[in-house]
Amino acid sequence: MLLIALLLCPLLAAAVALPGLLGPRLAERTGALLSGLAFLLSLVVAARVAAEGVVSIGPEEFLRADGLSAILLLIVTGVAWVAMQFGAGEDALGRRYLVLSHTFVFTMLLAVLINNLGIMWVAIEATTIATAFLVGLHRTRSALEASWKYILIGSVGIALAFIGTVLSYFNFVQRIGDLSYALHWTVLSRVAAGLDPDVTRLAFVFLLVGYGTKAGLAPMHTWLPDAHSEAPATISAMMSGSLLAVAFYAILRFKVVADICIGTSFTDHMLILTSVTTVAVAATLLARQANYKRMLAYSSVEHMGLMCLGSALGSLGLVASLLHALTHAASKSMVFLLSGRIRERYGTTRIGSVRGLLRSLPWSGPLFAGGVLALLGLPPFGVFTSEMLLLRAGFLAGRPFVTGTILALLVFVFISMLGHLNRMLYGEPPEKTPAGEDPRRLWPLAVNAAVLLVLGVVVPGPLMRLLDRAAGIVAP
Amino acid sequence: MVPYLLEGLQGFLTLALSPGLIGFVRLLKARMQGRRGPGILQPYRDLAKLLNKERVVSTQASWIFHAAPGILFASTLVAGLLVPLVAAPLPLDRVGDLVVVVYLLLLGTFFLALAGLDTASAFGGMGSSRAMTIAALAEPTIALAIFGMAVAAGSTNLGEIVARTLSHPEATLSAGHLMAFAALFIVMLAETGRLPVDNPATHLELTMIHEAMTLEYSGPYLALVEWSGQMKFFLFLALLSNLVFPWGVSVEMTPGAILVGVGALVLKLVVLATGLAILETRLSKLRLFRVPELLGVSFLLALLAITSSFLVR
Amino acid sequence: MSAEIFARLVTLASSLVLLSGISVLWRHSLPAYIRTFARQSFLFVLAILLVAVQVSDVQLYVVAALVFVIKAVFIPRVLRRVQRHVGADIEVRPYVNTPVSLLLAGVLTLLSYAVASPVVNLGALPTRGGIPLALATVFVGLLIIVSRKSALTQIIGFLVMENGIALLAILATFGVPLIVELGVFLDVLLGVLVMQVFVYRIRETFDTIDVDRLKHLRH
Amino acid sequence: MTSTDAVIGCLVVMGAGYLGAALLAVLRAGRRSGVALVTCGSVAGSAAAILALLSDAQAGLGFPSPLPDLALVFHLDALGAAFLLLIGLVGAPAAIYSLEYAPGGHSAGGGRLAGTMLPLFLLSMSLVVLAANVFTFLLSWEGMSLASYLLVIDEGDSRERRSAGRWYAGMAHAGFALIAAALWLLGAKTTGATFVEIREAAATLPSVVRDVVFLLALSGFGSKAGLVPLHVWLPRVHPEAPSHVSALMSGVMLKLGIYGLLRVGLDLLGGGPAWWGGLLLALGVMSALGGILSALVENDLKRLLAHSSVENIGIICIALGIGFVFRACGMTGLAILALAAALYHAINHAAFKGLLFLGSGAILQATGTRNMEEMGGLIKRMPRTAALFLIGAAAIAALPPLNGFASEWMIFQSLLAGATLPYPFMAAMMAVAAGILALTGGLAAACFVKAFGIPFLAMPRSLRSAEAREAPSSMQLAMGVLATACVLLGVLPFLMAPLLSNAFRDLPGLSGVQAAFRIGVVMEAGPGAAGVSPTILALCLLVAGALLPCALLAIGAARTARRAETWGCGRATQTARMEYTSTAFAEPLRRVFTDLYRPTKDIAIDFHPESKYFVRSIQYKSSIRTWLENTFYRPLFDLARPLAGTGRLIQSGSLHVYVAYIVAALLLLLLLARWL
Repeated sequence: MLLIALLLCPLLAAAVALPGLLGPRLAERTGALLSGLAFLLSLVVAARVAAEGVVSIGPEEFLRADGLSAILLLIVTGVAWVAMQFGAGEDALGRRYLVLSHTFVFTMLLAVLINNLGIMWVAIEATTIATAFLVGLHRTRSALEASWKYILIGSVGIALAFIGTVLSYFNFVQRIGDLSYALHWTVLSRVAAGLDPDVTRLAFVFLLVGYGTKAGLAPMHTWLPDAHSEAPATISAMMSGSLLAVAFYAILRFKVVADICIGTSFTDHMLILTSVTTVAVAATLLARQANYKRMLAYSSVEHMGLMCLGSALGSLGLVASLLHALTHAASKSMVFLLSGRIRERYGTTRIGSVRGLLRSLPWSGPLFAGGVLALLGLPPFGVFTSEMLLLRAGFLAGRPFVTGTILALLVFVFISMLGHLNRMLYGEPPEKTPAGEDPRRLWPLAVNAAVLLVLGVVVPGPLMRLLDRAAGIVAP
Repeated sequence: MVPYLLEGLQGFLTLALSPGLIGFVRLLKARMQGRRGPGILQPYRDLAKLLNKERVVSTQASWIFHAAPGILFASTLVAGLLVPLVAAPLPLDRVGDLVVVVYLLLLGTFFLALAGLDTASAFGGMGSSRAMTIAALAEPTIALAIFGMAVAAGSTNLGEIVARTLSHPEATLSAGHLMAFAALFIVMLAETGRLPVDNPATHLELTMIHEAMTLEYSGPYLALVEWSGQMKFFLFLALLSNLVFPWGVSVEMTPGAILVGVGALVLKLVVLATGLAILETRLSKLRLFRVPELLGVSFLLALLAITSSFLVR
Repeated sequence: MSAEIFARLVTLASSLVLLSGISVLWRHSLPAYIRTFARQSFLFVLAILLVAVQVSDVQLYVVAALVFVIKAVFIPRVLRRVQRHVGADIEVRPYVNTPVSLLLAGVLTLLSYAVASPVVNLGALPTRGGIPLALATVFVGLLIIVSRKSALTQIIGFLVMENGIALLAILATFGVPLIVELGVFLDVLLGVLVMQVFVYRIRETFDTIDVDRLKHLRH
Repeated sequence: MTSTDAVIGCLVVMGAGYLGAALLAVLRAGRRSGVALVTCGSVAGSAAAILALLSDAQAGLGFPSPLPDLALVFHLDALGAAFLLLIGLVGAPAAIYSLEYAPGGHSAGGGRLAGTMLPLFLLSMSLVVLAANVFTFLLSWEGMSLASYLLVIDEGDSRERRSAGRWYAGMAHAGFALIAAALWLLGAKTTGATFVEIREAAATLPSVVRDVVFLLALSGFGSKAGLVPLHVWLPRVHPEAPSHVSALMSGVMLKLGIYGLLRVGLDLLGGGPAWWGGLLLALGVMSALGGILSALVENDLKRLLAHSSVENIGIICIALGIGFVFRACGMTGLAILALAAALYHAINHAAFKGLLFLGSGAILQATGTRNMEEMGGLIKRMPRTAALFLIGAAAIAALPPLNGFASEWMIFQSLLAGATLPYPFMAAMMAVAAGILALTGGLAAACFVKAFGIPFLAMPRSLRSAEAREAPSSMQLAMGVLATACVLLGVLPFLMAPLLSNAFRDLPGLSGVQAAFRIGVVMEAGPGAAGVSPTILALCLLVAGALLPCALLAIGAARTARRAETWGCGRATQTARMEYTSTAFAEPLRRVFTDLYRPTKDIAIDFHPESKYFVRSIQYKSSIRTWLENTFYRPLFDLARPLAGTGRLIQSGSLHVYVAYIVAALLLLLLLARWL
């Protein structure tokens, strides 16, 4: 019952925002309220999953929340609530923005909760369609170009993922016969040992390339910087924070099946190859970057590469990668929301023409700086803990060279991003930019800051149990 | 003999003999250059005259100018108490070793250089800069020389070095030993401002190094500075003679042995002084930027001394 | 109908679907592309009916009807309206000229045989002969997107690829569960509608639908 | 209450002091109470250190965490206590100093960020020394870098400061990455990656891994300590920080690099082959010579001090290197002598370098400039600062009664003991190292005659230095504390005896070994070896110095003095332009070492239009960019730039290329799938 209520919240919020039912301001506020409720519900679900392991409903566990999906639930609903709350006061982006953003949240929740892999694919494809209009909302030339590239690459990529799903289903039907709930993940993982290794390997490749496109892994990442820098701040916060993680969740689901069937070495090598290319590409592109939103997008690509590496390093690596998903979602969504505020104040996304950020925005400036420092993996913030855990897992899993190269690339990223940040923070703000701001509008970001600081020092007990359950699923 | 009486003798000898030694060297050089030259006691007369003259102090000078002569004189005197002039294991042997003696002399040069800078005159600055350059370049040779002797004697204490050379007289004939002596001799020329490095007798502003720093001093200050310079010269020669050829340095503390020690010291100093005087009349002053080459040669000599002592060990 | 005839008919239908896909590479005019796509969808419907008759599964008939209505009738009309409004009928010079495209299509087909070999020799499926052809159609669809410059042609390429995938689903598993099939159709339909809206917008802002001009967002 | 509880109590007080001060600064509450809290924090830290050293208390503190790898575990052992004492020694004066330090007119004690970051910087440094597992060590290490980075950046915005900030952040993070790689590699085989487990597992590691770990740790900690090839950031960053922070960075943070080397090299790896020590010795010699040569020709006072820090770190590494070699050859008694000499010089350097940086801060506040060419005659305007700066300068030039001489003497004795090494080549190298060490000592004396003489003596060279005012009392108090430390550490070395002899008792293989030295009134380097007694030496100097004026009076020397113009070959008046400048002072040495400096020289002569023989103006510009930067860093940057360019090709903007990437990736992975 809990899961259905959870799914209904965004649907209701989207319905309420349809024209004619409520005034725009009221619709916006109820939407924010409902996403807050969704966040609370997901907290309850996470607590129950930490205690009982699985929460499910419907025949053959149609809607199912286990350790892995509980964490993704927290990320999706948390980021959605902060974004909606932060965006509530924004310039009225119109009804279409409200309807589509809540549908976007619904599709992500569905993708995470559904047990049927086919419908999970449909949900993820639906996210592409929902966000296509949101990326192009600003009606500028570059926004249109970004949305066209986004929809086309997204659809092509996702189609390849469907081939993977079909091949898995074919594999199941051929080897085990046509059961009624064949495409359910629980059923598939139960009989995975009996699947045909070659077809599984083939299916995993298609799935990795397909869902990798949505997760922003190189070389399928090319749409990400355009889409994230042109979309409105709240949408790019949600896309960077949760959509990439949801796509990665899909890959993890199939990795479980593939590992049972053909052992972990194949999937690990694939994931390591992709992750090293991803971090390398992000590092070179971050070096000479002139647009701060694109800089943040490339930082997302880099962090997705780190998560992908984590999942290939055994159970501790998976704990690190999920912890990284949490901390990355918190810091990236905060920074993207603030970049919206900066663009609103300076009117441009060029790093060169943003100066004296600390003086003109006395509250958002330091928060933005703190967020970017967190993304660089500096200590008091959670990203440092997850990166250290990642290094630990890397050396524990006996892959010193890969971890060494990743560490070197991270230093390269650190130097370039810090240079860009410093260029924005210091100096005199241009004359016509008004100084000062009202801190009360920034209250939702307190959640992000709290998550980052708490995870920076200690990983709380219940969260740790949840992470262990999730790791138990993927790497038993 | 009461140990501190011995140290008193050391102090007295350093104070008394040093002006005489300088007087003797000047007399010898005068005679070699066909001049009568002032008597041996001339330096004593100069010091007495200076002590009674009035001090002229520059308006720019700070307390450093007033303190530097005192510090210079005190440090050189304390160095004198440590160097084994007449007896080997001195009472103050465990207080200061060869490294302490060298660094005490460096302390004096340090404050003299500061005093040179204090009076805001171009010559003072030039003197300090050049003096410190030469002091810095001479350091490595001194260190290697000390290293060589200490490796042979097992410790840098002056008493042990003298005792070691006394007990193993054949060591002095080894190549390493002689090369160490030559290196130390060149360093002595540089440190005390003797001819090839710096002309002690000149007042030509552009060429003098030690003289330039003390240009502004007068009266008792000048006396102290001059005396310290003479004592430094005396100590270097004493070090050279007693460490390399320690015969005559009394080991047991009987008055007779002490007298023999004093006699041997005076004899060795006279021999070294004549050698120096001959050397100075034959050599002319090197250009300042050829001095590092000279010090480089001495460094090489010291290095050869050590490596030969290692490899032969 | 005996298994032997059924297998040969299914392979024939799949090869015709592939051929109509390849003919898109051969033609140059946009209306011709739309007609070819309609014909390909119709051939695909025939393939589904063949399988439906053989397996006598009611769901497949529903799927065949849906494919016919959506892919053979509705989408071509939408695309024709867009093409008339946009007014571009001759495809601008593509990156890869026709002979090279056809050669590439051939290479891709061979490649899909190599890729699909584990799938083919896994099961004793009567329809296993068509699977590599379906995969080839997917690769041809990708080739259209990569080599053609006009936005409309890229939508056609995407739809050809979609047909290939749907054909693969039908041949390999005699149709995925209905609820998933409906979801896929909904997605394809919405996807195409969204894309054609963007084509209108691109026409208004860039007054051309040549995607080669859309190169402002870089680095 | 056992000694362990006392130590833990002091540590808790230390943590509370620092955190309380940081909190007060965030709430912009009283600055005085903030500084008081930091001071008592530092004092508590030092007390804990002394207690831990004297009694063999094993104070440990662990915060349990569900994931053993991320647990925060602290443990204070003897080695950590020695460095904790060092942090307290400089921390308290720096805090007192920051009370009224406000150069360039911005608010005293820096803004809110500087106020919070100073206590956090001290806290993170103390935690580095207390950390007992890999995660805590890395957390506090990076926290230290971040806190010091923010302190440097917050000092005010200027182009050099921003480039200094970037240099610092880059090098600090690269160093951190190397250390992280080394420690995680070291802890790979253990369950919780705590130092205890690593110590046991280290012996079983294959020797290749041990060498790789040591090299990684050497480059990581070497870059933080400022060893030669990786020292380039140090002279750029330290001058930009507020002076009390530069004092902390130079005096203490560099030593944590040395602590890291000791911890990884001798403790976790338990000593290794002799070439480790040889490499460290070579790097130490290069750093010492390179550092002092750059310091000599420097005109910016704080940059001069930063270069001199590189030199002193080099000297410490020389002693460390010999310690490693002795440890490798099993001569543990002599190893403790060398390591104690290194630790003693580290503490002494913290004292006098801290004093010198605080002094340069006082000058900066009084004259508003760091350029020595614009200073002069400050001893008349700032007599007390001048006296304290002189003590620091004399100490760093290793002049006898002060602490610089004591530690340099011990290092020379360890080099001498090195002559007894079994490898003849290594023994000969000891002699060369002794020679270069002495050359560095001599050049340091020359450099600090310049560093004291030019700013303080003679006539003021600019209006501001003519009107300079004496530093506020709190700054003088801070400098006074450090100056007394310099004198006491030098004259009464037996104060350090307990610290030096049992600082290394917890290192494997060195515990319970009879140290080769005994420090009482007489410092003896090993049985039968040389002995020196700075105490009696200082006494003799004092007596001689005191007796002198009485003797002069006794023999009736003239007492009258007359003030007159400095003699200037009869010219009219004495002006500031006639006195020696710092460039002129260093010119002879610059000429001697030209092939190392390779100065760039360009002369522009503006002739009179009519004839070539009349010159209107000559412009001479010469700059020294150390050859190291051109040979090592320039190509590194040139290599990185095109690499960054390749990125731009990937994101070319064309949709077709993007889809082609996906197809290519798919085909590549399919191929791989066939063979993997």
